[in-house]
Amino acid sequence: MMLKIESLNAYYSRLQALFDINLEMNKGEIIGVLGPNGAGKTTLLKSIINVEVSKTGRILFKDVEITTLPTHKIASLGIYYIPDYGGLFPGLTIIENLQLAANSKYVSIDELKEFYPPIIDLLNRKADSLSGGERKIVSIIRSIVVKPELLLLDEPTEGMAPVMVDRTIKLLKKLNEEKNMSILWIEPGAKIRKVLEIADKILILAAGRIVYVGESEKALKEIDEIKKYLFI
Amino acid sequence: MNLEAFLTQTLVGLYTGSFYWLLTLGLTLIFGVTRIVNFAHASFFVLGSYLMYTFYIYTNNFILSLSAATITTGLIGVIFEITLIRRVYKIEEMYQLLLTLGIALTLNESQKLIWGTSPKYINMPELISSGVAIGYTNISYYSIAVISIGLILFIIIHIVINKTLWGLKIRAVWRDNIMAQALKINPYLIYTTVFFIGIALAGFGGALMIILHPVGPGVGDHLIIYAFIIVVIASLGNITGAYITSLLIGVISSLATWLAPEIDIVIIYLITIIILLLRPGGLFGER
Amino acid sequence: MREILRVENLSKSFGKFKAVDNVSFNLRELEITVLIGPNGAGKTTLVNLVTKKLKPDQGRILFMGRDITNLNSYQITRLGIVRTFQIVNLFPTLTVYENLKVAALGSKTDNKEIEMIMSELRLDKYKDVKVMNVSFGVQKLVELAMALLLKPRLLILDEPAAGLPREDRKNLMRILKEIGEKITLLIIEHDMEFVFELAQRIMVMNRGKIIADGKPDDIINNSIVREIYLGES
Amino acid sequence: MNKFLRDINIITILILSILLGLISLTGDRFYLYISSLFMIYSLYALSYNLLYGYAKLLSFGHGMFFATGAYITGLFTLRIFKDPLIGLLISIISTIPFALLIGYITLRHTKVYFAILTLALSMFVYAILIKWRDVTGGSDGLVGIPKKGVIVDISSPQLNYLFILIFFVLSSLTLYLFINSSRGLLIKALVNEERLLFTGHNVLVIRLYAFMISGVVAALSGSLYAVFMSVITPDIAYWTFSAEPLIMTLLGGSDYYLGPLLGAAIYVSLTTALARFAEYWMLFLGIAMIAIIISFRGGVLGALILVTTRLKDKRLKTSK
Repeated sequence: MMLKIESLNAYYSRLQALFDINLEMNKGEIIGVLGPNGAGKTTLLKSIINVEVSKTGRILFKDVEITTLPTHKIASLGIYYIPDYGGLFPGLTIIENLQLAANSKYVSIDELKEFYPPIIDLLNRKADSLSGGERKIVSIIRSIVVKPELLLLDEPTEGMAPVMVDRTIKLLKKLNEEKNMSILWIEPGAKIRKVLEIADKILILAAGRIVYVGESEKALKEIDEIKKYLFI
Repeated sequence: MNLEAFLTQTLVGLYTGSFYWLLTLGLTLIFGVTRIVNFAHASFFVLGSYLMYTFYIYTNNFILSLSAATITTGLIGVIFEITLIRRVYKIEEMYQLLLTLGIALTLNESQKLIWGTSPKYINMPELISSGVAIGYTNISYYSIAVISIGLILFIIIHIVINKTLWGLKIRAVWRDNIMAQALKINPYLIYTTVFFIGIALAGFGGALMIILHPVGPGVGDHLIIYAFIIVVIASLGNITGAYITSLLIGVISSLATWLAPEIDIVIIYLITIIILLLRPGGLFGER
Repeated sequence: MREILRVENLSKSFGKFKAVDNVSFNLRELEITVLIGPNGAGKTTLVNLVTKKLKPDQGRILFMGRDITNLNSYQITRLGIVRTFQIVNLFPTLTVYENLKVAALGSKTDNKEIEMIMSELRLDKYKDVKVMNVSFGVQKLVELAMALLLKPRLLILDEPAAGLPREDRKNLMRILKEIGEKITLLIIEHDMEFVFELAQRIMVMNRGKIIADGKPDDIINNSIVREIYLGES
Repeated sequence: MNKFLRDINIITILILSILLGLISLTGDRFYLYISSLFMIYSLYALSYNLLYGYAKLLSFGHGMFFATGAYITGLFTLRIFKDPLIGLLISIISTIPFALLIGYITLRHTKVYFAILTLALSMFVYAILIKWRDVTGGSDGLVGIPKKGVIVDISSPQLNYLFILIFFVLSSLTLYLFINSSRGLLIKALVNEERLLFTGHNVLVIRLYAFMISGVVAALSGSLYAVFMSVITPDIAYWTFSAEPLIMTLLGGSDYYLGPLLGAAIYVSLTTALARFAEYWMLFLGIAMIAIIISFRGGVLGALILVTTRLKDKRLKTSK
């Protein structure tokens, strides 16, 4: 069991954003979480890494309870969170961003090159000089250096050109297979078909509740019904 | 107007400025990383002076007392960080400022109780007598040393911040605390070390200063104002700015005392106000 | 229908990222326009530019023929462009009544109207309760009441239904329809049900540009929109 | 609840004034002295809390208004026209443009920058008071500020006391009514400046307004102080003196109108009670401040109210 969430309720200040969420994720799985805005997708990730939200319930990572651990401890256990803005440090160069991830001044680029050749030209550029899409991809590439077992992605393909989207999705599959990272992956409802290309399982959030869970094949058959949940 | 006097005053200004720098460097580092404006910083500076005084009385060894004073001050700073300041990182900055003000009052007053109200100084003629003569006046090697130390520190800090991994972590926390944690960096460790360094530097400055200037009650109250003026003009959190502005204010004030003694401090405040009217973000403001 | 707002070549970038990219459009009086689009498409930024929460890099904004590009938020509000916010944005330490009073003072409205609106929106029983102590739904209503007390000619609502349970959404929709007969509405919304129920005109934004603009039926059949929204191509 | 509180505030002020009035009858110099100080500091602290508690502006330079108030009264009565009352009115009037100027300079900045800028400006005033000897008397300050004037004569301690009492009652009530007026409401609304902007209000003007009122009341307390002491020194412009109303406010509780009053009461009574330990005094304040910020930001009054409500709840529960 990679990740286990038991009856999670999460709150932003006075507003409850998640209601009684239960989730089980096996090693090596890719789970897509879809839903309209304000459904609580991001809140789900933030509750896992324990930032900005107050919550009740239990969260276990590899059978270790991490519900109330400080974020950096959770990260050290092997969870890497990528926020919707990519999470590269502005003002720092890409290589510096990678050094931070490696916790060392020396980072071997060869492997990164293999996953994403263009990285070479970006190394010495400041993170904030990259386009939104580039930033997100580089942040995903950074995970190769971080070496997590579980990857938490917040809308990684949002605002990307279609070509980039496909590239990113291939990249995620590659990370999953070759770096055996399990991936909990958030996208807006519109991306459902893209998500289904590689996800083992999808899960629909609406108004803070899980309204649908299903294996991808099953989901593909029921896609029209699912779209109702997504208000589209 | 005569050149010699001008040069002398400028040099005097430079070493006064270097003391300001030792004060504002820590203030800047701490603000940059923790977002806390440490009202008590000058009190730690003065604490450094007093400790130097006491250690010197017992050991009679300059270097030993200097290092002891520096480290002790830093450690006391850490104690305050862990026990008190750590509790207010996440709340309104108003309260952070108020807490450090409370700490400042506490420190200043306990210093009065421990070391009394009469000014204390260390008399080391051998250190300050020898020097280079500029015309009639004599600039001691000691004050020149102070200036050089300031410069060296400036360079070292830059290397540490921009070239080392640890400096990289500091910048990371500085920029995006949450992402830093997502990359396994423990921010509290960074905070505490930065507090130690920042406050140790203040203590170091204080310890150096007591050789040249007697230290007594009120010195802290006065210094914190200068420190604040400098960091605000330099734009809070900007290290290079803090260094340049410290020297600038040092020189300006010493020239002012020479040319217009009757209105010297008035000039400093006037300049501050004008600068902040023209450049609300300070001279070296990024955004 | 008379034109009430005209936006010409409005742009805003954050660093390299073009949040709003040379956008032009106009709003017609008493037409309910809904602005949709995926996250980060620039909808809220666009509203922030029009209401001067952000300063545009370039472009012109005209309100009822008058150039308001260089006015402050409070001046724009006084002219009659009123907005609500995505996350509830009120005076937490003040009572519901006091919150409304502040709005009333902003538009020189007298206290009678405060009472009226409070009873219309069934806020009376919370009159003297501090806003931070009332439910999220009520807070949303207070937002709306304040907006109305500001005597808007153009009312901009940023995700009014976000976070509201179904039944409240229905209630809100009813209220908005009534308002729409007296006041021009521009609404940012994601809940498609909500959108198609309410909209007389839909503008679709993506990557900082308006990529479609028209009657709801045209929009639903627009291929680009289907791709962006339904992931079909 | 709100109404009730409002009443209780006014009632408290009135009762307090009567008690203070009674004290004057005793004619006991000591009591007259400390209660005069209490009233002066109360006004000083009340004016401060208008900024801190209501307008959410943390100023470290409030002493500059207290000082200008005192010095203008002093200079005017010594140099131009020998009368405390006129001197007082003059200082109030001339503080208005001064406060507006300072406000204009500082209020574009917020939070820490505002705090530091007010600090610098008050030190600027201090520097002038020190340096401009032939006018301000430098560090010796002004001596022999007259109580006996052409129009009013308050040279007797009792009269001087009543003089202060009258201004205390009037201004503490007026300030309270002001805070509960619609202008006051806008000042309270500064808790959320962005929203205020989007309800068609010019935030800067509202801040300026609060700043001016607060400055004027501080000046009033300052000039009362000048007349009462008849000696003033530049210390009242030094930033540490600006910290005192802040401490009083925190002590009493900044969330309540009467908080600063309570704070001033505690402050004055402690300073006199602990006069023997004068040297420990600021130390005690420092520690108190730390304790308040760390443990209870509501101050003493906040604590009292919390306790009473707790008790009420208990009673309700038991009655059920």
